[in-house]
Amino acid sequence: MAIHSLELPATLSSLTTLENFVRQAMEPAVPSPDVFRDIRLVLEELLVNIVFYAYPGEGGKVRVECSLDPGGKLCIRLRDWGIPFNPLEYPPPRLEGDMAEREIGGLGIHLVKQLAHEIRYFRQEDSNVLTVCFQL
Amino acid sequence: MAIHSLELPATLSSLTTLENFVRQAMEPAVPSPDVFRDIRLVLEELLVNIVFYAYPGEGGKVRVECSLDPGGKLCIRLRDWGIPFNPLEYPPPRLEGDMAEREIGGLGIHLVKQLAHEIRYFRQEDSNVLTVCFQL
Amino acid sequence: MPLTVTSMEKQPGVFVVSPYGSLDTNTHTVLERKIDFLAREGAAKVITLDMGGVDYISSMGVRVVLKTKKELSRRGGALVMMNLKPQIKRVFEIINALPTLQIFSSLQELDDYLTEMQRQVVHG
Amino acid sequence: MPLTVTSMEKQPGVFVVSPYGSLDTNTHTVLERKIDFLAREGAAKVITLDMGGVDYISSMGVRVVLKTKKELSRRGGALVMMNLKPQIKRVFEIINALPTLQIFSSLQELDDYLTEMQRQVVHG
Ligand SMILES: Nc1ncnc2c1ncn2[C@@H]1O[C@H](COP(=O)(O)OP(=O)(O)O)[C@@H](O)[C@H]1O
Ligand SMILES: Nc1ncnc2c1ncn2[C@@H]1O[C@H](COP(=O)(O)OP(=O)(O)O)[C@@H](O)[C@H]1O
Repeated sequence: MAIHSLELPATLSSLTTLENFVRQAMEPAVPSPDVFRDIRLVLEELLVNIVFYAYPGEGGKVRVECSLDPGGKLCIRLRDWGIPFNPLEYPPPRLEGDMAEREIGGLGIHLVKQLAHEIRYFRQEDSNVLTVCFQL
Repeated sequence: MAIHSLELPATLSSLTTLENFVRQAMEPAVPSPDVFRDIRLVLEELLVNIVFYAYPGEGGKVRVECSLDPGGKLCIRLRDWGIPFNPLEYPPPRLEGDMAEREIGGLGIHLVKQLAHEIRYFRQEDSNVLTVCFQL
Repeated sequence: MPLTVTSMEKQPGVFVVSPYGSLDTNTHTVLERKIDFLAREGAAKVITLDMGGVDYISSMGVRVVLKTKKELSRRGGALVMMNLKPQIKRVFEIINALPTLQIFSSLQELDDYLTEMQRQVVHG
Repeated sequence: MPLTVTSMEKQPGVFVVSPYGSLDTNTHTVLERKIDFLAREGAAKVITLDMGGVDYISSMGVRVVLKTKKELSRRGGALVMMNLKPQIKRVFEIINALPTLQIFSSLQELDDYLTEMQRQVVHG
Protein backbone atom coordinates (compact mmCIF):
# COMPACT_ATOMS: atom_id res chain seq x y z
CA MET A 1 0.00 0.00 0.00
CA ALA A 2 1.71 3.14 -1.24
CA ILE A 3 1.72 6.14 1.03
CA HIS A 4 2.13 9.55 -0.53
CA SER A 5 3.03 12.50 1.62
CA LEU A 6 3.51 16.20 1.27
CA GLU A 7 4.16 19.21 3.47
CA LEU A 8 2.52 22.53 2.73
CA PRO A 9 2.44 25.99 4.26
CA ALA A 10 -0.86 26.65 6.01
CA THR A 11 -2.05 29.25 3.51
CA LEU A 12 -5.02 29.54 1.20
CA SER A 13 -2.85 29.07 -1.85
CA SER A 14 -2.00 25.54 -0.70
CA LEU A 15 -5.56 24.47 -1.44
CA THR A 16 -4.99 23.80 -5.12
CA THR A 17 -1.75 21.93 -4.44
CA LEU A 18 -3.51 19.77 -1.85
CA GLU A 19 -6.35 18.93 -4.21
CA ASN A 20 -4.02 17.98 -7.02
CA PHE A 21 -1.88 15.90 -4.69
CA VAL A 22 -4.85 13.87 -3.44
CA ARG A 23 -6.16 13.45 -6.97
CA GLN A 24 -2.85 11.90 -7.99
CA ALA A 25 -2.58 9.76 -4.88
CA MET A 26 -5.91 8.16 -5.74
CA GLU A 27 -4.67 6.80 -9.04
CA PRO A 28 -5.32 4.34 -10.56
CA ALA A 29 -8.63 4.35 -8.71
CA VAL A 30 -11.27 6.54 -10.31
CA PRO A 31 -13.87 7.65 -7.81
CA SER A 32 -17.31 8.67 -9.00
CA PRO A 33 -17.69 12.42 -9.53
CA ASP A 34 -19.92 12.51 -6.42
CA VAL A 35 -17.33 10.91 -4.15
CA PHE A 36 -14.61 13.03 -5.65
CA ARG A 37 -16.59 16.18 -4.92
CA ASP A 38 -17.15 15.08 -1.34
CA ILE A 39 -13.42 14.45 -0.89
CA ARG A 40 -12.61 17.84 -2.33
CA LEU A 41 -15.13 19.54 -0.07
CA VAL A 42 -13.83 17.81 3.07
CA LEU A 43 -10.24 18.73 2.17
CA GLU A 44 -11.16 22.35 1.53
CA GLU A 45 -13.03 22.73 4.81
CA LEU A 46 -10.24 21.12 6.80
CA LEU A 47 -7.37 22.99 5.18
CA VAL A 48 -9.14 26.32 5.34
CA ASN A 49 -9.84 25.78 9.04
CA ILE A 50 -6.17 25.08 9.67
CA VAL A 51 -5.31 28.29 7.84
CA PHE A 52 -7.93 30.32 9.75
CA TYR A 53 -7.71 28.83 13.20
CA ALA A 54 -4.88 26.40 13.93
CA TYR A 55 -2.09 28.93 14.13
CA PRO A 56 -3.28 32.05 15.91
CA GLY A 57 0.40 32.97 16.09
CA GLU A 58 2.70 33.35 13.11
CA GLY A 59 1.29 30.75 10.75
CA GLY A 60 2.58 27.23 10.24
CA LYS A 61 2.40 24.14 8.08
CA VAL A 62 0.26 21.11 7.28
CA ARG A 63 1.44 17.62 6.51
CA VAL A 64 -0.71 15.42 4.28
CA GLU A 65 -0.51 11.67 3.89
CA CYS A 66 -2.67 9.68 1.53
CA SER A 67 -3.08 5.95 1.37
CA LEU A 68 -5.32 3.79 -0.76
CA ASP A 69 -5.91 0.20 0.33
CA PRO A 70 -6.65 -2.65 -2.08
CA GLY A 71 -10.31 -2.53 -1.07
CA GLY A 72 -10.56 0.99 -2.49
CA LYS A 73 -10.55 2.84 0.81
CA LEU A 74 -8.77 6.17 0.58
CA CYS A 75 -7.50 7.67 3.83
CA ILE A 76 -6.16 11.20 4.05
CA ARG A 77 -4.31 12.23 7.16
CA LEU A 78 -3.80 15.90 7.90
CA ARG A 79 -1.37 16.93 10.59
CA ASP A 80 -0.87 20.42 11.95
CA TRP A 81 1.18 21.76 14.84
CA GLY A 82 -1.42 24.28 15.90
CA ILE A 83 -3.52 24.66 19.02
CA PRO A 84 -5.16 21.42 20.20
CA PHE A 85 -8.47 21.03 18.39
CA ASN A 86 -10.63 17.94 18.10
CA PRO A 87 -13.37 18.57 15.55
CA LEU A 88 -15.21 15.43 16.67
CA GLU A 89 -15.90 17.12 19.98
CA TYR A 90 -16.98 20.38 18.41
CA PRO A 91 -20.72 20.80 19.05
CA PRO A 92 -22.99 20.73 16.00
CA PRO A 93 -24.20 24.16 14.87
CA ARG A 94 -27.75 25.25 15.66
CA LEU A 95 -29.50 24.13 12.54
CA GLU A 96 -33.09 25.06 13.29
CA GLY A 97 -34.70 28.36 12.48
CA ASP A 98 -33.92 30.95 9.86
CA MET A 99 -30.28 30.67 8.85
CA ALA A 100 -30.17 34.20 7.57
CA GLU A 101 -31.18 35.53 10.98
CA ARG A 102 -28.28 34.16 12.97
CA GLU A 103 -24.55 34.57 12.80
CA ILE A 104 -23.14 32.30 10.13
CA GLY A 105 -20.67 29.79 11.54
CA GLY A 106 -19.90 26.20 12.38
CA LEU A 107 -20.88 24.95 8.93
CA GLY A 108 -17.48 23.61 7.85
CA ILE A 109 -17.02 20.96 10.53
CA HIS A 110 -20.62 19.89 10.23
CA LEU A 111 -20.14 19.29 6.51
CA VAL A 112 -16.95 17.30 7.15
CA LYS A 113 -18.71 15.08 9.68
CA GLN A 114 -21.58 14.41 7.33
CA LEU A 115 -19.51 13.73 4.23
CA ALA A 116 -16.46 11.76 5.38
CA HIS A 117 -17.12 8.03 5.63
CA GLU A 118 -14.79 7.75 8.63
CA ILE A 119 -13.06 10.33 10.84
CA ARG A 120 -10.43 9.80 13.51
CA TYR A 121 -8.66 12.37 15.60
CA PHE A 122 -5.76 12.18 17.96
CA ARG A 123 -3.36 14.62 19.51
CA GLN A 124 0.22 13.44 19.11
CA GLU A 125 2.80 15.35 21.07
CA ASP A 126 2.38 18.89 19.79
CA SER A 127 0.34 18.06 16.71
CA ASN A 128 -3.27 17.44 15.71
CA VAL A 129 -3.70 14.37 13.52
CA LEU A 130 -6.99 14.11 11.71
CA THR A 131 -7.72 11.19 9.42
CA VAL A 132 -10.66 11.13 7.03
CA CYS A 133 -11.45 8.08 4.91
CA PHE A 134 -13.64 7.52 1.90
CA GLN A 135 -14.73 4.34 0.19
CA LEU A 136 -14.06 5.10 -3.47
CA MET B 1 14.44 45.23 -26.91
CA ALA B 2 13.03 41.87 -25.88
CA ILE B 3 9.28 41.49 -25.69
CA HIS B 4 7.88 38.81 -23.45
CA SER B 5 4.29 37.75 -23.83
CA LEU B 6 1.82 35.46 -22.15
CA GLU B 7 -1.85 34.58 -22.37
CA LEU B 8 -3.85 33.86 -19.24
CA PRO B 9 -7.42 33.01 -18.36
CA ALA B 10 -9.21 35.97 -16.77
CA THR B 11 -9.46 34.38 -13.32
CA LEU B 12 -8.20 35.31 -9.88
CA SER B 13 -5.71 32.47 -9.89
CA SER B 14 -3.87 34.09 -12.83
CA LEU B 15 -2.71 36.85 -10.51
CA THR B 16 0.33 34.99 -9.18
CA THR B 17 1.34 33.85 -12.67
CA LEU B 18 1.09 37.41 -13.94
CA GLU B 19 3.22 38.78 -11.13
CA ASN B 20 5.92 36.15 -11.62
CA PHE B 21 5.92 36.72 -15.35
CA VAL B 22 6.44 40.45 -15.02
CA ARG B 23 9.11 39.94 -12.38
CA GLN B 24 11.05 37.75 -14.81
CA ALA B 25 10.51 40.07 -17.76
CA MET B 26 12.17 42.87 -15.80
CA GLU B 27 15.45 41.03 -15.48
CA PRO B 28 18.25 41.94 -15.39
CA ALA B 29 16.88 45.28 -14.15
CA VAL B 30 16.29 45.40 -10.42
CA PRO B 31 13.68 47.98 -9.49
CA SER B 32 13.63 49.43 -6.00
CA PRO B 33 11.23 47.66 -3.64
CA ASP B 34 8.98 50.73 -3.81
CA VAL B 35 8.69 50.70 -7.59
CA PHE B 36 8.25 46.96 -7.57
CA ARG B 37 5.37 47.26 -5.11
CA ASP B 38 3.72 49.91 -7.26
CA ILE B 39 4.01 47.69 -10.32
CA ARG B 40 2.53 44.79 -8.44
CA LEU B 41 -0.34 46.91 -7.18
CA VAL B 42 -1.16 48.28 -10.62
CA LEU B 43 -1.10 44.78 -12.11
CA GLU B 44 -3.34 43.42 -9.38
CA GLU B 45 -5.92 46.18 -9.75
CA LEU B 46 -5.99 45.86 -13.53
CA LEU B 47 -6.17 42.07 -13.68
CA VAL B 48 -8.78 41.86 -10.95
CA ASN B 49 -10.92 44.41 -12.79
CA ILE B 50 -10.71 42.37 -15.96
CA VAL B 51 -11.81 39.32 -13.97
CA PHE B 52 -14.67 41.19 -12.29
CA TYR B 53 -15.91 43.40 -15.06
CA ALA B 54 -14.53 42.83 -18.55
CA TYR B 55 -16.43 39.67 -19.33
CA PRO B 56 -19.97 39.92 -18.00
CA GLY B 57 -20.64 36.86 -20.15
CA GLU B 58 -18.83 33.58 -19.89
CA GLY B 59 -15.36 34.69 -18.87
CA GLY B 60 -12.39 35.20 -21.17
CA LYS B 61 -8.68 35.76 -21.34
CA VAL B 62 -5.97 38.39 -20.92
CA ARG B 63 -2.86 38.83 -22.98
CA VAL B 64 0.20 40.39 -21.35
CA GLU B 65 3.24 41.85 -23.09
CA CYS B 66 6.23 43.26 -21.29
CA SER B 67 9.04 45.26 -22.73
CA LEU B 68 12.00 46.91 -21.07
CA ASP B 69 13.85 49.59 -23.00
CA PRO B 70 17.58 50.35 -22.56
CA GLY B 71 16.67 53.47 -20.56
CA GLY B 72 15.04 51.26 -17.91
CA LYS B 73 11.45 51.97 -18.85
CA LEU B 74 9.23 48.95 -18.31
CA CYS B 75 5.97 48.85 -20.23
CA ILE B 76 3.27 46.31 -19.56
CA ARG B 77 0.47 45.94 -22.03
CA LEU B 78 -2.71 44.17 -21.03
CA ARG B 79 -5.22 43.18 -23.66
CA ASP B 80 -8.69 41.80 -23.08
CA TRP B 81 -11.55 41.03 -25.41
CA GLY B 82 -14.20 42.25 -23.01
CA ILE B 83 -16.67 45.12 -23.12
CA PRO B 84 -15.15 48.44 -24.24
CA PHE B 85 -13.75 50.18 -21.19
CA ASN B 86 -11.36 53.10 -21.07
CA PRO B 87 -10.18 53.59 -17.48
CA LEU B 88 -8.71 56.98 -18.37
CA GLU B 89 -12.22 58.26 -18.92
CA TYR B 90 -13.56 56.75 -15.74
CA PRO B 91 -14.42 59.60 -13.36
CA PRO B 92 -12.38 59.81 -10.16
CA PRO B 93 -14.17 58.51 -7.07
CA ARG B 94 -15.62 60.96 -4.58
CA LEU B 95 -12.75 61.29 -2.18
CA GLU B 96 -14.05 63.84 0.30
CA GLY B 97 -15.97 63.05 3.42
CA ASP B 98 -16.08 60.00 5.61
CA MET B 99 -15.06 56.97 3.53
CA ALA B 100 -16.78 54.58 5.88
CA GLU B 101 -20.09 56.31 5.32
CA ARG B 102 -20.34 55.83 1.61
CA GLU B 103 -20.39 52.81 -0.66
CA ILE B 104 -16.87 51.58 -1.22
CA GLY B 105 -15.91 51.65 -4.89
CA GLY B 106 -13.82 53.20 -7.60
CA LEU B 107 -10.58 52.86 -5.65
CA GLY B 108 -8.77 50.49 -8.00
CA ILE B 109 -8.65 52.70 -11.07
CA HIS B 110 -7.76 55.72 -8.99
CA LEU B 111 -4.78 53.85 -7.55
CA VAL B 112 -3.65 52.78 -11.02
CA LYS B 113 -3.80 56.36 -12.30
CA GLN B 114 -1.80 57.67 -9.37
CA LEU B 115 0.87 54.97 -9.40
CA ALA B 116 1.62 54.22 -13.05
CA HIS B 117 4.17 56.62 -14.54
CA GLU B 118 2.41 56.48 -17.91
CA ILE B 119 -0.92 55.06 -19.07
CA ARG B 120 -2.26 54.65 -22.58
CA TYR B 121 -5.51 53.13 -23.71
CA PHE B 122 -6.88 52.24 -27.08
CA ARG B 123 -9.64 50.03 -28.38
CA GLN B 124 -8.38 47.78 -31.16
CA GLU B 125 -11.05 45.90 -33.07
CA ASP B 126 -12.79 43.91 -30.37
CA SER B 127 -10.14 44.32 -27.67
CA ASN B 128 -9.13 46.79 -24.97
CA VAL B 129 -5.42 47.55 -24.95
CA LEU B 130 -4.09 49.20 -21.85
CA THR B 131 -0.41 50.03 -21.49
CA VAL B 132 1.15 51.07 -18.21
CA CYS B 133 4.81 52.09 -17.98
CA PHE B 134 7.19 52.52 -15.08
CA GLN B 135 10.64 54.02 -14.94
CA LEU B 136 12.61 51.40 -12.99
CA MET C 1 -12.12 25.46 -11.51
CA PRO C 2 -12.60 29.20 -11.74
CA LEU C 3 -15.84 31.07 -11.30
CA THR C 4 -17.44 33.46 -13.76
CA VAL C 5 -20.62 35.35 -13.02
CA THR C 6 -23.13 36.81 -15.44
CA SER C 7 -26.11 38.95 -14.56
CA MET C 8 -29.27 40.22 -16.16
CA GLU C 9 -31.68 42.92 -15.03
CA LYS C 10 -35.24 41.61 -15.28
CA GLN C 11 -36.95 44.67 -13.89
CA PRO C 12 -35.48 47.74 -12.21
CA GLY C 13 -33.67 46.48 -9.11
CA VAL C 14 -34.48 42.86 -9.90
CA PHE C 15 -31.56 40.77 -11.12
CA VAL C 16 -30.85 37.22 -12.14
CA VAL C 17 -27.25 36.41 -11.21
CA SER C 18 -25.72 33.28 -12.71
CA PRO C 19 -22.45 32.00 -11.26
CA TYR C 20 -20.71 29.41 -13.40
CA GLY C 21 -18.03 27.05 -12.08
CA SER C 22 -16.83 26.42 -8.53
CA LEU C 23 -18.05 28.56 -5.65
CA ASP C 24 -15.26 28.05 -3.12
CA THR C 25 -12.67 29.73 -0.90
CA ASN C 26 -10.52 30.81 -3.81
CA THR C 27 -13.32 32.03 -6.07
CA HIS C 28 -16.14 33.32 -3.84
CA THR C 29 -14.79 36.88 -4.12
CA VAL C 30 -15.90 37.00 -7.76
CA LEU C 31 -19.55 36.43 -6.80
CA GLU C 32 -19.31 38.67 -3.76
CA ARG C 33 -17.94 41.55 -5.82
CA LYS C 34 -20.52 41.08 -8.55
CA ILE C 35 -23.30 41.31 -5.97
CA ASP C 36 -21.67 44.39 -4.37
CA PHE C 37 -21.52 45.94 -7.81
CA LEU C 38 -25.21 45.27 -8.53
CA ALA C 39 -26.18 46.64 -5.13
CA ARG C 40 -24.16 49.80 -5.75
CA GLU C 41 -24.67 50.51 -9.44
CA GLY C 42 -27.95 48.70 -10.06
CA ALA C 43 -29.67 49.36 -6.73
CA ALA C 44 -30.34 45.62 -6.59
CA LYS C 45 -33.19 44.75 -4.25
CA VAL C 46 -34.13 41.28 -5.39
CA ILE C 47 -31.55 38.79 -6.60
CA THR C 48 -32.31 35.40 -8.08
CA LEU C 49 -29.26 33.18 -7.99
CA ASP C 50 -29.47 30.87 -10.94
CA MET C 51 -27.23 28.05 -9.72
CA GLY C 52 -27.56 25.93 -12.85
CA GLY C 53 -23.89 26.40 -13.73
CA VAL C 54 -22.47 25.71 -10.28
CA ASP C 55 -21.16 22.20 -9.77
CA TYR C 56 -19.21 22.67 -6.55
CA ILE C 57 -19.85 24.76 -3.47
CA SER C 58 -17.99 24.90 -0.15
CA SER C 59 -18.93 26.58 3.12
CA MET C 60 -17.32 29.78 1.85
CA GLY C 61 -19.75 29.80 -1.08
CA VAL C 62 -22.64 29.13 1.30
CA ARG C 63 -21.52 32.10 3.41
CA VAL C 64 -21.75 34.45 0.43
CA VAL C 65 -25.28 33.24 -0.31
CA LEU C 66 -26.43 33.59 3.32
CA LYS C 67 -24.74 36.95 3.82
CA THR C 68 -26.32 38.31 0.66
CA LYS C 69 -29.70 37.09 1.80
CA LYS C 70 -29.20 38.81 5.16
CA GLU C 71 -28.11 42.07 3.57
CA LEU C 72 -30.93 42.15 1.01
CA SER C 73 -33.53 41.33 3.68
CA ARG C 74 -32.22 44.16 5.79
CA ARG C 75 -32.90 46.51 2.89
CA GLY C 76 -36.38 45.16 2.32
CA GLY C 77 -35.35 43.01 -0.63
CA ALA C 78 -34.87 39.28 -1.07
CA LEU C 79 -32.61 36.55 -2.36
CA VAL C 80 -34.04 33.46 -3.99
CA MET C 81 -32.41 30.56 -5.80
CA MET C 82 -33.19 28.30 -8.71
CA ASN C 83 -31.80 25.35 -10.69
CA LEU C 84 -29.69 23.79 -7.94
CA LYS C 85 -27.90 20.68 -9.12
CA PRO C 86 -28.40 17.69 -6.80
CA GLN C 87 -24.90 18.00 -5.32
CA ILE C 88 -25.41 21.68 -4.50
CA LYS C 89 -28.83 21.06 -3.02
CA ARG C 90 -27.26 18.37 -0.85
CA VAL C 91 -24.77 20.83 0.69
CA PHE C 92 -27.55 23.28 1.57
CA GLU C 93 -29.58 20.34 2.89
CA ILE C 94 -26.83 19.13 5.23
CA ILE C 95 -26.64 22.51 6.90
CA ASN C 96 -30.42 22.79 6.86
CA ALA C 97 -30.41 26.03 4.88
CA LEU C 98 -33.13 25.01 2.44
CA PRO C 99 -36.03 26.13 4.66
CA THR C 100 -34.41 29.59 4.80
CA LEU C 101 -33.77 29.87 1.10
CA GLN C 102 -36.58 30.14 -1.33
CA ILE C 103 -35.92 27.70 -4.12
CA PHE C 104 -37.87 27.89 -7.32
CA SER C 105 -38.25 24.96 -9.62
CA SER C 106 -39.65 26.70 -12.68
CA LEU C 107 -39.25 30.03 -14.40
CA GLN C 108 -43.02 30.54 -14.22
CA GLU C 109 -43.00 30.10 -10.46
CA LEU C 110 -40.10 32.55 -10.21
CA ASP C 111 -41.78 35.10 -12.45
CA ASP C 112 -44.98 35.01 -10.40
CA TYR C 113 -42.89 35.54 -7.27
CA LEU C 114 -40.94 38.44 -8.82
CA THR C 115 -44.12 40.14 -9.99
CA GLU C 116 -45.49 39.94 -6.46
CA MET C 117 -42.17 41.15 -4.98
CA GLN C 118 -42.02 44.06 -7.42
CA ARG C 119 -45.54 45.08 -6.46
CA GLN C 120 -44.50 45.12 -2.81
CA VAL C 121 -41.27 47.02 -3.43
CA VAL C 122 -43.07 49.66 -5.47
CA HIS C 123 -46.04 50.02 -3.15
CA GLY C 124 -44.31 49.28 0.16
CA MET D 1 3.24 36.36 0.01
CA PRO D 2 0.61 34.80 2.24
CA LEU D 3 -1.18 36.49 5.11
CA THR D 4 -1.32 35.33 8.71
CA VAL D 5 -3.31 37.12 11.37
CA THR D 6 -2.83 37.10 15.12
CA SER D 7 -5.09 38.68 17.68
CA MET D 8 -5.04 39.64 21.33
CA GLU D 9 -7.87 40.65 23.63
CA LYS D 10 -6.85 43.76 25.56
CA GLN D 11 -10.10 44.21 27.44
CA PRO D 12 -13.44 42.49 26.99
CA GLY D 13 -14.56 43.23 23.43
CA VAL D 14 -11.41 45.21 22.67
CA PHE D 15 -8.94 43.47 20.35
CA VAL D 16 -5.63 44.16 18.72
CA VAL D 17 -5.55 42.35 15.38
CA SER D 18 -2.18 42.00 13.65
CA PRO D 19 -2.10 40.93 10.02
CA TYR D 20 1.30 39.86 8.77
CA GLY D 21 2.23 39.66 5.08
CA SER D 22 0.32 40.80 2.00
CA LEU D 23 -3.25 42.04 2.25
CA ASP D 24 -4.51 41.46 -1.28
CA THR D 25 -7.16 39.82 -3.45
CA ASN D 26 -5.89 36.32 -2.77
CA THR D 27 -5.36 36.71 0.98
CA HIS D 28 -7.90 39.22 2.28
CA THR D 29 -10.29 36.40 3.22
CA VAL D 30 -7.95 35.41 6.05
CA LEU D 31 -8.29 38.81 7.72
CA GLU D 32 -11.99 39.03 6.95
CA ARG D 33 -12.67 35.66 8.56
CA LYS D 34 -10.55 36.46 11.61
CA ILE D 35 -12.56 39.62 12.16
CA ASP D 36 -15.87 37.73 11.65
CA PHE D 37 -14.66 35.22 14.21
CA LEU D 38 -13.80 37.90 16.79
CA ALA D 39 -17.13 39.61 16.22
CA ARG D 40 -18.97 36.31 16.72
CA GLU D 41 -17.01 34.57 19.46
CA GLY D 42 -15.36 37.52 21.16
CA ALA D 43 -18.16 40.07 20.80
CA ALA D 44 -15.54 42.43 19.38
CA LYS D 45 -16.59 46.06 19.58
CA VAL D 46 -13.30 47.86 19.18
CA ILE D 47 -10.57 46.58 16.89
CA THR D 48 -7.10 48.06 16.58
CA LEU D 49 -5.44 46.93 13.39
CA ASP D 50 -1.72 46.79 14.06
CA MET D 51 -0.43 47.07 10.50
CA GLY D 52 3.25 46.83 11.44
CA GLY D 53 3.61 43.48 9.67
CA VAL D 54 1.83 44.42 6.45
CA ASP D 55 4.11 45.39 3.59
CA TYR D 56 1.64 45.28 0.71
CA ILE D 57 -2.00 46.22 0.44
CA SER D 58 -4.30 46.39 -2.59
CA SER D 59 -7.78 47.86 -2.95
CA MET D 60 -9.22 44.54 -1.79
CA GLY D 61 -7.33 44.89 1.49
CA VAL D 62 -8.54 48.47 1.80
CA ARG D 63 -12.11 47.25 1.31
CA VAL D 64 -11.83 44.86 4.25
CA VAL D 65 -10.56 47.68 6.47
CA LEU D 66 -13.31 50.09 5.40
CA LYS D 67 -16.06 47.47 5.60
CA THR D 68 -14.97 46.46 9.08
CA LYS D 69 -14.98 50.08 10.15
CA LYS D 70 -18.49 50.51 8.79
CA GLU D 71 -19.77 47.36 10.49
CA LEU D 72 -18.18 48.17 13.86
CA SER D 73 -19.47 51.75 13.77
CA ARG D 74 -22.96 50.45 13.07
CA ARG D 75 -22.72 48.41 16.27
CA GLY D 76 -21.46 51.36 18.29
CA GLY D 77 -17.85 50.21 18.19
CA ALA D 78 -14.81 51.43 16.31
CA LEU D 79 -11.85 50.46 14.17
CA VAL D 80 -8.51 52.22 14.55
CA MET D 81 -5.10 51.55 13.04
CA MET D 82 -1.49 51.81 14.10
CA ASN D 83 2.05 51.25 12.83
CA LEU D 84 1.41 51.78 9.13
CA LYS D 85 4.56 51.38 7.05
CA PRO D 86 5.15 54.30 4.67
CA GLN D 87 4.04 52.28 1.62
CA ILE D 88 0.79 51.29 3.31
CA LYS D 89 0.10 54.80 4.49
CA ARG D 90 0.66 55.98 0.94
CA VAL D 91 -2.11 53.73 -0.44
CA PHE D 92 -4.59 55.02 2.14
CA GLU D 93 -3.40 58.54 1.38
CA ILE D 94 -4.01 58.23 -2.36
CA ILE D 95 -7.61 57.27 -1.79
CA ASN D 96 -7.93 59.88 0.93
CA ALA D 97 -8.96 57.38 3.58
CA LEU D 98 -6.65 58.70 6.28
CA PRO D 99 -9.08 61.34 7.56
CA THR D 100 -11.65 58.57 8.07
CA LEU D 101 -9.32 56.17 9.81
CA GLN D 102 -7.98 56.96 13.20
CA ILE D 103 -4.27 56.31 13.11
CA PHE D 104 -2.28 56.12 16.32
CA SER D 105 1.40 56.71 16.43
CA SER D 106 2.16 55.44 19.91
CA LEU D 107 0.90 52.72 22.20
CA GLN D 108 0.25 55.31 24.90
CA GLU D 109 -1.98 57.31 22.61
CA LEU D 110 -3.84 54.13 21.66
CA ASP D 111 -4.24 53.06 25.29
CA ASP D 112 -5.71 56.42 26.27
CA TYR D 113 -8.14 56.13 23.39
CA LEU D 114 -9.13 52.57 24.31
CA THR D 115 -9.70 53.51 27.94
CA GLU D 116 -12.02 56.28 26.82
CA MET D 117 -13.78 53.97 24.31
CA GLN D 118 -14.23 51.29 26.95
CA ARG D 119 -15.76 53.81 29.33
CA GLN D 120 -18.26 54.79 26.64
CA VAL D 121 -19.11 51.21 25.68
CA VAL D 122 -19.70 50.24 29.31
CA HIS D 123 -21.66 53.34 30.25
CA GLY D 124 -23.30 54.07 26.90
N1 LIG E 1 -8.09 23.46 12.81
C1 LIG E 1 -8.68 24.15 13.80
N2 LIG E 1 -7.96 24.57 14.87
C2 LIG E 1 -8.55 25.25 15.86
N3 LIG E 1 -9.86 25.60 15.89
C3 LIG E 1 -10.63 25.23 14.86
C4 LIG E 1 -10.09 24.49 13.76
N4 LIG E 1 -11.10 24.26 12.89
C5 LIG E 1 -12.21 24.82 13.42
N5 LIG E 1 -11.94 25.41 14.61
C6 LIG E 1 -12.94 26.07 15.48
O1 LIG E 1 -14.18 25.50 15.19
C7 LIG E 1 -15.14 26.50 14.80
C8 LIG E 1 -16.12 25.95 13.78
O2 LIG E 1 -15.47 25.76 12.54
P1 LIG E 1 -16.32 25.59 11.22
O3 LIG E 1 -17.34 24.52 11.45
O4 LIG E 1 -15.40 25.36 10.08
O5 LIG E 1 -17.13 26.95 11.02
P2 LIG E 1 -16.66 28.48 10.99
O6 LIG E 1 -15.29 28.52 10.38
O7 LIG E 1 -17.66 29.16 10.11
O8 LIG E 1 -16.70 28.96 12.40
C9 LIG E 1 -14.32 27.66 14.33
O9 LIG E 1 -15.00 28.88 14.48
C10 LIG E 1 -13.09 27.56 15.22
O10 LIG E 1 -13.35 28.18 16.46
N1 LIG F 1 -11.71 46.03 -17.18
C1 LIG F 1 -12.92 46.62 -16.98
N2 LIG F 1 -13.93 46.42 -17.87
C2 LIG F 1 -15.12 46.99 -17.69
N3 LIG F 1 -15.43 47.79 -16.65
C3 LIG F 1 -14.50 48.05 -15.74
C4 LIG F 1 -13.19 47.47 -15.85
N4 LIG F 1 -12.46 47.91 -14.79
C5 LIG F 1 -13.27 48.69 -14.06
N5 LIG F 1 -14.50 48.79 -14.61
C6 LIG F 1 -15.61 49.63 -14.10
O1 LIG F 1 -15.03 50.70 -13.37
C7 LIG F 1 -15.53 50.73 -12.04
C8 LIG F 1 -14.46 51.21 -11.06
O2 LIG F 1 -13.45 50.23 -10.91
P1 LIG F 1 -12.46 50.31 -9.68
O3 LIG F 1 -11.88 51.67 -9.64
O4 LIG F 1 -11.49 49.19 -9.78
O5 LIG F 1 -13.35 50.15 -8.36
P2 LIG F 1 -14.42 49.06 -7.93
O6 LIG F 1 -14.01 47.76 -8.50
O7 LIG F 1 -14.36 49.06 -6.45
O8 LIG F 1 -15.75 49.54 -8.45
C9 LIG F 1 -16.02 49.34 -11.77
O9 LIG F 1 -17.04 49.33 -10.80
C10 LIG F 1 -16.53 48.91 -13.14
O10 LIG F 1 -17.82 49.41 -13.35
